[in-house]
Amino acid sequence: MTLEVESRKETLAEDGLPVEELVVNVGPSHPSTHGVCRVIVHLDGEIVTRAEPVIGYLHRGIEKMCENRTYLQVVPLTDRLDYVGSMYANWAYCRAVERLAGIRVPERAEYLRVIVCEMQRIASHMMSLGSAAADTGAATMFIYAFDERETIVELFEDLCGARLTYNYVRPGGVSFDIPEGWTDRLLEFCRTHRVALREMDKLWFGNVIARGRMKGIGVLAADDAVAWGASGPVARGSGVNWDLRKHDPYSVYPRFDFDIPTGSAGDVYDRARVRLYECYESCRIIEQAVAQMPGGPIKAEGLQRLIAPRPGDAYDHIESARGSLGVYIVSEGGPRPHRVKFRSPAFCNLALLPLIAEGHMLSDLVVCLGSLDPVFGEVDR
Amino acid sequence: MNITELRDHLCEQHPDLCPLFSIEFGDGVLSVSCDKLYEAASGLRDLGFDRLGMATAVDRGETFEVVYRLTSRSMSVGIFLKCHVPRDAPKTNSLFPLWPAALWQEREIFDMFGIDFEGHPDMRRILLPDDWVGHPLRRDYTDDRMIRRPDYI
Amino acid sequence: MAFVDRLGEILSEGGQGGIILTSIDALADWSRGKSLWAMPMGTACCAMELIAASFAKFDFDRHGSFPRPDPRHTDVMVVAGTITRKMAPAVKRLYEQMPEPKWVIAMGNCAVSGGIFFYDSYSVIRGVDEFLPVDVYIAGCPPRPESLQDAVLRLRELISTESIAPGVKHERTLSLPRSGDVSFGVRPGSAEEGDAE
Amino acid sequence: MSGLLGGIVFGLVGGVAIALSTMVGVYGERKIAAKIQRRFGPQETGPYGLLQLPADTLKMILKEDITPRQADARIFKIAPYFVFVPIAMGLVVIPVAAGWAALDSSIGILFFLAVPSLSVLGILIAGWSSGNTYATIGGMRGAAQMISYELPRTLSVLAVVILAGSLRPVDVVQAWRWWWIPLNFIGIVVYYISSIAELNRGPFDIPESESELVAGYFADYAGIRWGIFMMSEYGGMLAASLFGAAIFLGTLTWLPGPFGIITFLLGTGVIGSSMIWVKWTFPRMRPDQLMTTAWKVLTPLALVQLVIVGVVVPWL
Repeated sequence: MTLEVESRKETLAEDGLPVEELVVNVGPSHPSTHGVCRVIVHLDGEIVTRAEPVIGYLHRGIEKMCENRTYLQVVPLTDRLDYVGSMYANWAYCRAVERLAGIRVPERAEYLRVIVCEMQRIASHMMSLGSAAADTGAATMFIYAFDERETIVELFEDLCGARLTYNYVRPGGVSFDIPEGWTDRLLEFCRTHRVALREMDKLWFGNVIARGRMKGIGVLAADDAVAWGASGPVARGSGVNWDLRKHDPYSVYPRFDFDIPTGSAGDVYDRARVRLYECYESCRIIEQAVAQMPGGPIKAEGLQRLIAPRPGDAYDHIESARGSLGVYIVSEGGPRPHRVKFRSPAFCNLALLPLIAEGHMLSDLVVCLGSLDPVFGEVDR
Repeated sequence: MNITELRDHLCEQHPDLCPLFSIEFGDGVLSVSCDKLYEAASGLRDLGFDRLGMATAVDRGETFEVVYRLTSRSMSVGIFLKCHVPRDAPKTNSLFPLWPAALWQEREIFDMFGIDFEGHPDMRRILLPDDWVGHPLRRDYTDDRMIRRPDYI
Repeated sequence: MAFVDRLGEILSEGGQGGIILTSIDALADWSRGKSLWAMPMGTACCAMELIAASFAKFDFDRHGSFPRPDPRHTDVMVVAGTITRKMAPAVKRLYEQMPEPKWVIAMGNCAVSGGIFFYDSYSVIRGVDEFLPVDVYIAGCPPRPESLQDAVLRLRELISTESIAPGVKHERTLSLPRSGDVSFGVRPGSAEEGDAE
Repeated sequence: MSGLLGGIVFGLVGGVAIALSTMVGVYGERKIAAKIQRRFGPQETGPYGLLQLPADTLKMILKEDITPRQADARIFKIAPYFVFVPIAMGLVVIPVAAGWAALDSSIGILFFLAVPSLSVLGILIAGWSSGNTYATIGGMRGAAQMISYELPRTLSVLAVVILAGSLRPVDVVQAWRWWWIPLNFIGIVVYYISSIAELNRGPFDIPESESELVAGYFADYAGIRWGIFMMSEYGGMLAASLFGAAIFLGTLTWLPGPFGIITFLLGTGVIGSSMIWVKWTFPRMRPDQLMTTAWKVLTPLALVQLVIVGVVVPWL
């Protein structure tokens, strides 16, 4: 396989001189593609006339691998899907398995799942905001945001022993109960995190250059967002009020009081704002969940190691940091799934890149790509 | 709206689709034949299913089952749309004209299963390199470079 | 570079330049070892730990090693993450774009051996050493940033054996673990049992 | 003959000064950036990491010197010097003590403004000869940016020239009065901003923007040739800070006689560090925003400053 780009288009300018289109190959290893994405950019001067994402550089065939593993052995694979938010894929997969096998999850486990997923949302949004800032050259903002993420990662490490690939949510419950003093540290984090968020708000959204770089760039209309299957902050930034936690409630989310921040302009700025406000909301949910958390077991009683559900297919989805993450499992009765499909939000959101980047400058292309917040483990699977 | 209300609503609006509707694991499933897929899909879109959440396929031996998951924002309900295409001539209509979201998802199905979608504007491989041979998610896919995991259980 | 190579050749051919050569080598190896700029070839999960390694908490800059996205300015390629068949030509090309002398750190199980994707995957390359000369391997899925720091220190030891003269290797004690080492996990008394297993 | 000898001596001294200032600059940049980012920065090599930069420099000299196949080899190889030499030449006219400059020219200020900006040629040919799309775009951006910011920078210096009534930097230093700072405040700000832009440093580093063009016009340079680009950047920073401290702030006259050099070096350090501070605080601008800032904000402001000075001068 070669890395050649398709032939350049030659046109004639008004004065009859031949003008050649400039084709720039961004990626697959580029500092601001957030992984291994390749974008073939056709430029007219600095203006992007066409941007075509080429994905699949991290396609590992996880869906094929799932077919040869038992239901429990698939869980570690789901960690590697969305490596910025491993908990989501864990949970979505486990929900689908539980639906298929009819497993009832104890309430405490549900609360723990909500807490870790909201923590993961903060961690993921910090990564997204930070790397979007780094795309415009603000490395310091990235480091400040990453510091917040680092605190959450430490908390996760104390909870389940891993910094990144947690394998925490299992079919029927979660793997570990919370250690002593953990909730206090979590609540302390929520308090300091709000301060840090305000600081970042001032440093990043209050900066005149940053506003100039984000406002009016990569505008996505609400209709387009719905039709193209966008979800998560990308859709909510355009004013599409669609959040599975609220509109298709799952787990114990109906018991919490929280808001869904939405944007109006649908530009990069609004998408980033939505992410920032979601961090505040996540803090609220965490505090409520910690206060309400009941005692009891963290794993379903009498669960067998080898889950072999009856034939059928089940789909379940949760709201991940990037949008609605769905898992579709087909069982033919054996101990291994017949087919597992991960509906990844980043994959659908990334398809919007040609739509929102066209007509902007090359500098804006990386900002647009960053605002879609793709994680290529999830896009390519 | 729950799933039974959806069934009643569907039967009211599209009586021809009513007998194809069933409920599995709490989800509504509409199984149609593949030449009717496009009409059924446009009917569902008119009913208020404005989002194409997921498109995928399942290898069922003799046939491939093409599965679409549609979601309605106004009704807060999801539905499966399924059809079977024969393995020897995998071909069906693209839903790209109805939901642009199908653009990449159907490309992925083509890449992984080799199902051809008529009316799709850009039917190329998406995840694998263009010169890849075979469609990996078919159950009979073989590859010399693939090492099968030993069966411990 | 050319001048340095010629100098190395002259010094080693004459046979007289032992002391001069070793002094120059010591200086060259010191500068190369202390200023290992990394080409962050982060593809998957390990990339997150690679980022964390150079950020506030772990701060790679302390060791004089910081990431540059441009292969031409870097000394060591850190392959962090799964490399697929589609990605491999790009990685190879980036490696070729780096100027000599250059080193490769394979970070994480995927880069070492394919890791969790060893079985059943049709597109993953089982270890970057299939197409790159790897100097240091780090195990872990993903390894902690401290492991990466350790790898940089190990790489520094490896560099300290190198010479600008062709074919010359300095004998320096490497602190790499050997079998029988306590730190290797096998107690001296129980070596045979360990082997039998 | 003595002129030639003097030239060689000045050349050597200047070269060493730039090399040293580059090391101090890069060390300072890494340390200050680290402090801003809650890190430590170089720490391990030598005490406080002071030997980090010698190690980096030696490593860069020992690196392979790559000329890409698609590059225009001859031009590619000399392009770094085209950037470096004009910037080094600009240093000679800067007064380093009250009443003394290495080259005491009667058109010194004109020389300082005109000669270093010739490095735009080096940037352009470096970008073009690399035969790389990123480098070409970077070179084009660099050329457009440097030529645009030439204007507000020159106009801002002109205000001082009118006040001093001379183009000779030594005369300007001697004529300097403390109330020039408040009077010339807009000019100082314009000079500061346009100097940063002239040096292609953040937040105006669009020719080498790391997240878009990977490294811009020097994307294909390896080893010490890239080091020369770095040296030009820090040499330019040194020149701009020295010039600003001498001409705009008049730090050479803050203390009597030869002691003025202390305040002068301090002032230079403050200006240089603040450039680093700005770079690590602000995000990068977009090319069109950059042009807007040059032509629609800074140039009119510099003209306003000129008018203010022009009105005040007859009353002095």
